[in-house]
Amino acid sequence: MAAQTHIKVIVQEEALDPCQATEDYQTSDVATGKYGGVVTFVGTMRDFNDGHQVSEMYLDYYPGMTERHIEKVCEEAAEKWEVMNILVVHRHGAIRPSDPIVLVAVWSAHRANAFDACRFVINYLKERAPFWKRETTPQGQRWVEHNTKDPAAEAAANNTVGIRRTA
Amino acid sequence: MAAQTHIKVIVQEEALDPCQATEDYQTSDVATGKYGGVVTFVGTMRDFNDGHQVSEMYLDYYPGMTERHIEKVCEEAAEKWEVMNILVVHRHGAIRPSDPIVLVAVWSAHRANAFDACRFVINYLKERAPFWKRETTPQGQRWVEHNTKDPAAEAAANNTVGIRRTA
Amino acid sequence: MNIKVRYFASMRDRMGRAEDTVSVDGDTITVTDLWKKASGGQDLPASTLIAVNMEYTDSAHAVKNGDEVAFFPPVTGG
Amino acid sequence: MNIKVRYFASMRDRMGRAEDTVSVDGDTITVTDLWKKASGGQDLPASTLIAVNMEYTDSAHAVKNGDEVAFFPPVTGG
Repeated sequence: MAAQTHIKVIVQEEALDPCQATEDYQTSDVATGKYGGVVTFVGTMRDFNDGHQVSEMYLDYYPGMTERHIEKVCEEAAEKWEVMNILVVHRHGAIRPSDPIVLVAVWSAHRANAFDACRFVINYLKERAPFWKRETTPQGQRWVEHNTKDPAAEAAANNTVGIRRTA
Repeated sequence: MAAQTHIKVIVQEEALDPCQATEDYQTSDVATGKYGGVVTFVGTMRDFNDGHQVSEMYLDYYPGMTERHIEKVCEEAAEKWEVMNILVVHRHGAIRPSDPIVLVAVWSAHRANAFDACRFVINYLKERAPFWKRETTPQGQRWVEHNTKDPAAEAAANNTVGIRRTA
Repeated sequence: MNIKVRYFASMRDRMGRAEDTVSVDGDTITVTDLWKKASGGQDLPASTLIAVNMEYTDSAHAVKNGDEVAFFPPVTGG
Repeated sequence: MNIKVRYFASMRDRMGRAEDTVSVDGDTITVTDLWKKASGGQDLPASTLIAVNMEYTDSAHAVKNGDEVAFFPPVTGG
């Protein structure tokens, strides 16, 4: 399947207009009349987290590595489910409440595949993709901590993705 | 949950612009900064079905009944999964290949609920909603047949929806 | 009493019209008998679905004054 | 040989810089020893993640000339 799936991953600092991004990509890259549906997920910054007000978030990332790992996960999704196109656009840098942070769009002949692939990719992005959050709250700025007892195990898990790996 | 979920169902003959419809509804009806994500499904007319070319499709519906039954299914989804808003826009009348036919958009604080509710509603729309398709192929026009051995059982199933009913 | 009867999709083509207003003597009539009156004595085609006041029901349903009855083929979804 | 070392997020704040170029004698050096040189003899903080040439690896990894090594805290996702 992977060879037939077109994948595009963008990590950008500019504001994300999910509709425009989806339409532009669809017009230029998706075969007209061949797909039955497109499932999209748009993640938006909330104005609260863990019970406190968040006025701004800063997303750090590793240029090159972040895109490469997201692409690998899209390829993995395309091996599991027959889909035609996958588009991922993710913000980095300063983000304000109600800004769109991430768009995942999946085109497929059959909707079940599009739902499964979209959910697989966004779960990776939200849980394991190489991004680091710094929040600005009334108490000041803080890096969001995700404590790890075993960095070697976490590194291995991040490399293989494997959220639903069967092997 | 149903009381807290805002539901809007539109069946229209006019062309559907899924992006515009989603953005307009989001601007007017969805609480800013409170939802974490929106899952959308957009179904598009394909130019083939059962192996033959389809140049046009006509969708008949039952004004009043169709909307009412879709609303019931959205309410059922809102009882199963905590979601904030559900928007459904569905075309009727003459539809051409690559026209968007249906939009389902679900806003939620947690993405898993939005995925599940969106999928539940679109499965109903595609399988049980009161629409009837007439296709125009090189061989002429034909109503798409869905043969039923037991109309009473089908009627009961259509009333209860129950795709994943637990009782 | 008068009953509004509606036909959709291939059922409308078959009847050659979208709706009827059927005059009925008495307070109630079954869907089966209503169909007979509306169709000029035909049997209800197999696999026809029935809705009364926009809820699915069966052919034994007792129709009352002011009800709206619809006949249509199995739905195909959108 | 020269090794490019990069720091992200709280690790960049901790180091006070985004990257280093570390000069190393010999053909290879473990990530652990590279960190010691870059940090002025500190131990690698617990739960630090390591990538060499943008792939996750562990502190025993043998770094070679031209490799890019990155140190960062556990990812938080997007």
